[in-house]
Amino acid sequence: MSEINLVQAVNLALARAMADDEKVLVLGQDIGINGGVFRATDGLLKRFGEDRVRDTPLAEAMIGGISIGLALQGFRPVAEIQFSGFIYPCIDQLANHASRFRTRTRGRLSCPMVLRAPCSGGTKALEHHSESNEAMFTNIPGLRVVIPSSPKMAYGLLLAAIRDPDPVVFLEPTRLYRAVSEEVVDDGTALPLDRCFVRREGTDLTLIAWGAMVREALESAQQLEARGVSAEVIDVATLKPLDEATLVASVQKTGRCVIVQEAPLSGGYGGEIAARIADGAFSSLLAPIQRVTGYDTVMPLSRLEQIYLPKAASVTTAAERAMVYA
Amino acid sequence: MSEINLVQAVNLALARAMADDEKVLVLGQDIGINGGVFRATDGLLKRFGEDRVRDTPLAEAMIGGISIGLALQGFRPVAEIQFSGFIYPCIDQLANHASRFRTRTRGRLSCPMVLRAPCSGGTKALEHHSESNEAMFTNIPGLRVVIPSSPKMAYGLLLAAIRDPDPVVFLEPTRLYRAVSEEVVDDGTALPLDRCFVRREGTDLTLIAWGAMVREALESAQQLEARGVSAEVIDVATLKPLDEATLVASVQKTGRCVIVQEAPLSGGYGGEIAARIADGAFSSLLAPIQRVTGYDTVMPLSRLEQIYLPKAASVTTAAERAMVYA
Amino acid sequence: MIETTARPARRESAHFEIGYTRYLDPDGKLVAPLPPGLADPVRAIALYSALVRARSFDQKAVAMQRTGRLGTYASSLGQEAVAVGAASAMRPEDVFVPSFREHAGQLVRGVTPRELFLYWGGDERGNDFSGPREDLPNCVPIGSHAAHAAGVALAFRLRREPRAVVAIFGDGATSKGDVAEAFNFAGVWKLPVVFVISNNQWAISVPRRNQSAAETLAQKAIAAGIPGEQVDGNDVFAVHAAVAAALERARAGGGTSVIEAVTYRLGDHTTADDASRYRNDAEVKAHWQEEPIKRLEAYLVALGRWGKDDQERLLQETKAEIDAASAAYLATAPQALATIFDFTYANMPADLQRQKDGALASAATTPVKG
Amino acid sequence: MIETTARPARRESAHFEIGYTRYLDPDGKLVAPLPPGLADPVRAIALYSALVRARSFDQKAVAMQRTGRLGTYASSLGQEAVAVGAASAMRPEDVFVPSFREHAGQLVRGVTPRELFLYWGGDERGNDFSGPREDLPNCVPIGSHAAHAAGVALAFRLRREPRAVVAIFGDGATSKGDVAEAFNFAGVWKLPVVFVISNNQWAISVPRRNQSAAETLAQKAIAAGIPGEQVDGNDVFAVHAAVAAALERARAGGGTSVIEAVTYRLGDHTTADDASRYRNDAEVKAHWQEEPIKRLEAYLVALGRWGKDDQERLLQETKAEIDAASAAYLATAPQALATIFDFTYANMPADLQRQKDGALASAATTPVKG
Ligand SMILES: Cc1ncc(C[n+]2csc(CCOP(=O)(O)OP(=O)(O)O)c2C)c(N)n1
Ligand SMILES: Cc1ncc(C[n+]2csc(CCOP(=O)(O)OP(=O)(O)O)c2C)c(N)n1
Ligand SMILES: [Mg+2]
Ligand SMILES: [Mg+2]
Repeated sequence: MSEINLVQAVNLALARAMADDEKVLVLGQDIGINGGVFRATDGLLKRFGEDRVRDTPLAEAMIGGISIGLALQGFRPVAEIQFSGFIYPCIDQLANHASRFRTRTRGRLSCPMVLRAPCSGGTKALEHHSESNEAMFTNIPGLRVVIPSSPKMAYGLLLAAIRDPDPVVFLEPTRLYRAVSEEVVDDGTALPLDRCFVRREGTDLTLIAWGAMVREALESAQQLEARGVSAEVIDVATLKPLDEATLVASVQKTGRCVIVQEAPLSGGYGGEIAARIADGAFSSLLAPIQRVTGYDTVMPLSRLEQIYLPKAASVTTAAERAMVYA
Repeated sequence: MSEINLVQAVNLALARAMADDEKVLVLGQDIGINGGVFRATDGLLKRFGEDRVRDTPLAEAMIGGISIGLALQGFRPVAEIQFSGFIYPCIDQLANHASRFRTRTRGRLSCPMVLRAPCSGGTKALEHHSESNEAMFTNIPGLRVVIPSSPKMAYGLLLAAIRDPDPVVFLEPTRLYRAVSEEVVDDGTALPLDRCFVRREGTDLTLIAWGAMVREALESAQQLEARGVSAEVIDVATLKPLDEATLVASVQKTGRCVIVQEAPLSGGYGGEIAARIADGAFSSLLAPIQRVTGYDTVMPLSRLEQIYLPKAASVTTAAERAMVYA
Repeated sequence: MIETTARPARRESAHFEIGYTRYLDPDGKLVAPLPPGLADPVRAIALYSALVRARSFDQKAVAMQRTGRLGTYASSLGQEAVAVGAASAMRPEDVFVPSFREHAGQLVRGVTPRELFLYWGGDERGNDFSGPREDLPNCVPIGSHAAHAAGVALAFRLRREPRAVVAIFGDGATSKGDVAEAFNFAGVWKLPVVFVISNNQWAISVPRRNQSAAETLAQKAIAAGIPGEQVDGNDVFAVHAAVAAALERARAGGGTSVIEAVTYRLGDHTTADDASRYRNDAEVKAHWQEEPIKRLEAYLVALGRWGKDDQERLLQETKAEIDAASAAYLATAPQALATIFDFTYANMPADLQRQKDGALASAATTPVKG
Repeated sequence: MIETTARPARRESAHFEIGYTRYLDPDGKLVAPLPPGLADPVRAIALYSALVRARSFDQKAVAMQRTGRLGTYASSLGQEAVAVGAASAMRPEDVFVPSFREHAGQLVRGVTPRELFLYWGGDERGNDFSGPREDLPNCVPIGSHAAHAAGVALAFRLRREPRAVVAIFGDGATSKGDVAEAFNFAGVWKLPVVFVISNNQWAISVPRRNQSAAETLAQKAIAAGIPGEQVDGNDVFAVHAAVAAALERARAGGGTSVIEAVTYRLGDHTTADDASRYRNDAEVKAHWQEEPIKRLEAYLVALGRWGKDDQERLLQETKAEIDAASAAYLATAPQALATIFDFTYANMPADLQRQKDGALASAATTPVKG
């Protein structure tokens, strides 16, 4: 098995899920013959045919809504929204419908569906193609919100999302699509959907991140190691529902914490995580929890994009601030 | 001047703003001859005519989008979304457009508009009519998010929102519409849009709330007073941008804090506030910040609704927990 | 100057026609021969009974709301023939996707009056239909269920099942992009779905003419390249026949249809509404002359198939059923607190379990949370 | 059985027709007499120059993207006549609301090539048009700008100004609910807006036939009760004439129009796309025979109003202008860091000011943040 990148891992998980379960379908814009604008669905049309790999007309609300109808009938649609900046017309279907059918009907009907969308910046893309809007989904009860940070995580989490009996928003950071490759064993093993993952163990400080920011956190951990600080790095992976226990346990151990989020500061999901830890690890905290985030501004166009994005160096600076806090 | 309730205060502010500035228009579903399903626009059609008080066809995305077009041309549209549960189709226009025109065009174009929507539960309303989805707007840069908690606040904040040069989401808790009346002087004085309001001073503990929860916080403060605890109550009022300074200063003084939010816990705006205070008042905190919130469940239909809603008694319980923390 | 032919620059590239169908006029006279199935008086009586049952449910529900025993309620007074006509044209294995004003159709489908009372009384168990298990519950966000109907129809298509979907929504709903998108998807994929527009002339206070400049709402179908037709929505025969034909076409792979049923909302929008603020009594009075029950009764009476006794028996039976359902609803204990949590996810997350545990613990000490 | 008349149950309730207009055929021959304004060769030469200028800009932009000096770029190769025809029919005080493939029209409106390069090069200053100050910037979320066009048109209406709006979007956009909603609002309020559908047969990899079962996209107008027409979108005369007539109607209070300009996307969707994955060369080749510039050139040549010299001069002038604009763009220093913050709100919130101060402070110590 050769090494594959994140978008190939998504492709592999989709193919595996479709091969395993004929109820799994993929649909979305340009996901058929074109294989998706990022090639996440490359080859699926040829292998599984038009019934199961369906290009849709250009209408996001409908992509969500039709997935709901399919899911109500027992299919397991995996829909692609071409970029998370175009997911907004679909929120009505997610918040008012997909997330509610189970509870509204006391379990008679349910929506096992996945809405995949590339997200985040750093690829010099056009306007609206670099959004980190994950927080918008985290206050919707009945949804799961998942963001992978590596090929392996993408493979295992996507399989889990597809097999989950409830609706999942699955956000894939575009700048990780081809950034790194690693060996991914295509054995159909899913990762748990209710777990944060300790990606690196450490004793002095906990770095918490998700999606593309996990790489910055890991890089910062290396920088910190060089300076004699042992950082634990946790990949949140599933934002909703949150695995508070893993996060709190780590900070109870380390006493210090930096949360890294690409999204704008205010109202971002880092607030929720900080609140949980500030509560759960209250008596262990040796320094204020730091948040390293995007600014409360619109993501700039490509020329200034790099200035907007949080980087490992900022994480390290924040970590050092936490280390010297007294 | 007699006492008026919150929906009358909204009506008064709208009328005042329209009388003061002919660029102010109101539009939405049933806001004309019917005066709005809650009567917030009652009498405006008769007074200001059809050009300025416009019933729209049934399409929320368009209510947002057409407001943008009007605002780009210098009007100051105040649009009503009939309930905040129907605002979702409008989020694309808010997140991708209204909030961005100013920065995208380097100030050439801008969107001075207000989107009003009744929100929150407690009125035994139908499905989707009791949503507390304010958090969804708080991670969108370029927006302001405002929630009044009393007739006076509604009057002053709505005037400010209408006069503000940028887009404002203005959420009005339905169960406050007719719950209390107070004297409101119709002198056209706006309240600041970037300020949290200390509604009651106290020394032992800070209760932070917004919208309908401010009443519960105030009631709890009374309960606490009877038990010898002096609670400060802060009405956040403008969630975005956040007046962190007022919140942090209060908790620096009191050392204890309970945040009350009707919305579901996870991903709610209380997380942001808790994170700010846990950071800014770190060394003053004598107990973990408590959050009293709705559950991470869909708002139940009316028969179980009261079980879902946070109440003063729960706030008091949480406050007492904070008081005895050691 | 270059010479040109005298041909005009413009040629016709497409043309379209919308039709309007009625069998039974407001006085109960047939204006055209009925399709075979409907000419059978037994059939007509069944439809009539369904209309009466629906209205009886409506009256009870409004009365219960007035006395505080039901939440806000949306009556279908005057437009019962739309939902009854549509639902009665369906097969059991088809799927019904209603808006929130189609109890008349839900009753035909086998949803029980008690379930409907539970739903409108604020109890989710009302959506756990014992009868049509695959039918969708009411949809309150206007027009958003059109997409679900298309999705369910796609499922039928993919499984090669001879089943079809009927979705109903109002004149107001046709202004929603959701509905246009659903028409378009269903059209291009030839999905077995019949979209019924229950045009009752009002969307709360907004009259039909302020909703769209389109001469008919049926022509919204043209945008999607699918057939659109108008029928007299107060003529249950016309609705039934049109929906039945569209369903047959859908099952045979012929694709999607739109049927605009032209009717009138005789009541307030809901029990929370006061229609006298925005429409005058004369208009309403005039439309009482066209309501669907009276005309079908006149038809049956003229046919010699319906007498005073029949009428009395029907009213009595219906009243008994609805009263019993109401009593059963009122006797139903509220759901346990735990149910707020238990159906949020199939697999209860630890985070939510903790919230549930907390709620149960505090409920053990106080009657309601708080 | 009750006697019935023999009248059929169905009668026609509405009918519609869509037309297709072309003046200039693919060989540059007039197939019908031109409207007065367009028969003037000076006018035709101006239109021709605008087409050439647009294509020249496109070529330069693609070349710059290839060499890493511009971001992802969406060429309008082959469909220049749509935006040129539409924009040239507008008055300066009208407002243009483009999608993201209408640089040809933006150039006509007075947006400078340098501004366009800035925008596509990732610099917001490119949207701060020095020329048409009220024109909207590009809209990337497909179809969502249709609402803005209606809103701007409503503003004109409310101020009783004789101005109108032209919005352009693609065939794919017509599947969005936003577009249907905008048609409907504009229709019912008779707003002075002309919606131009630039039907280039593809939405990235999705061909027109998979986008909708509608025979024409112009008929989407019927759903809103407004006139819809097709024109040959590669015949700049046809586009111009149709838009000019629609604008005149709009200004006179006659309301909204939809014009489907039938054209073809000769290039890839964007520089990030590889169209050979989903469409075959033969199709593209065939459409090269119909592209708009060649046919207008043939017309001008046949008219005796265009020679080799004219062509060479035009190409040279255009190249010089575009090259100068490109150089000016490349010589433009990036915006200051502070600009990320300064235009988020008119009144900088304290919270954001703190973030800005922090960013400026850290930038003072490190070259880029991080
Ligand atoms: C998306 C959305 N917007 C607004 C409402 C509030 N509302 C409830 S019913 C209604 C009017 C619906 O009109 P129509 O579609 O004609 O159906 P009818 O009520 O006449 O049956 C409105 C505006 C809603 N439920 N959903
Ligand atoms: C709402 C939205 N969904 C998806 C996209 C991604 N996307 C960009 S262009 C495009 C196709 C647009 O097709 P069409 O409307 O025909 O315009 P064209 O590109 O042909 O000019 C898509 C799907 C987008 N920009 N916006
Ligand atoms: Mg209606
Ligand atoms: Mg196209």
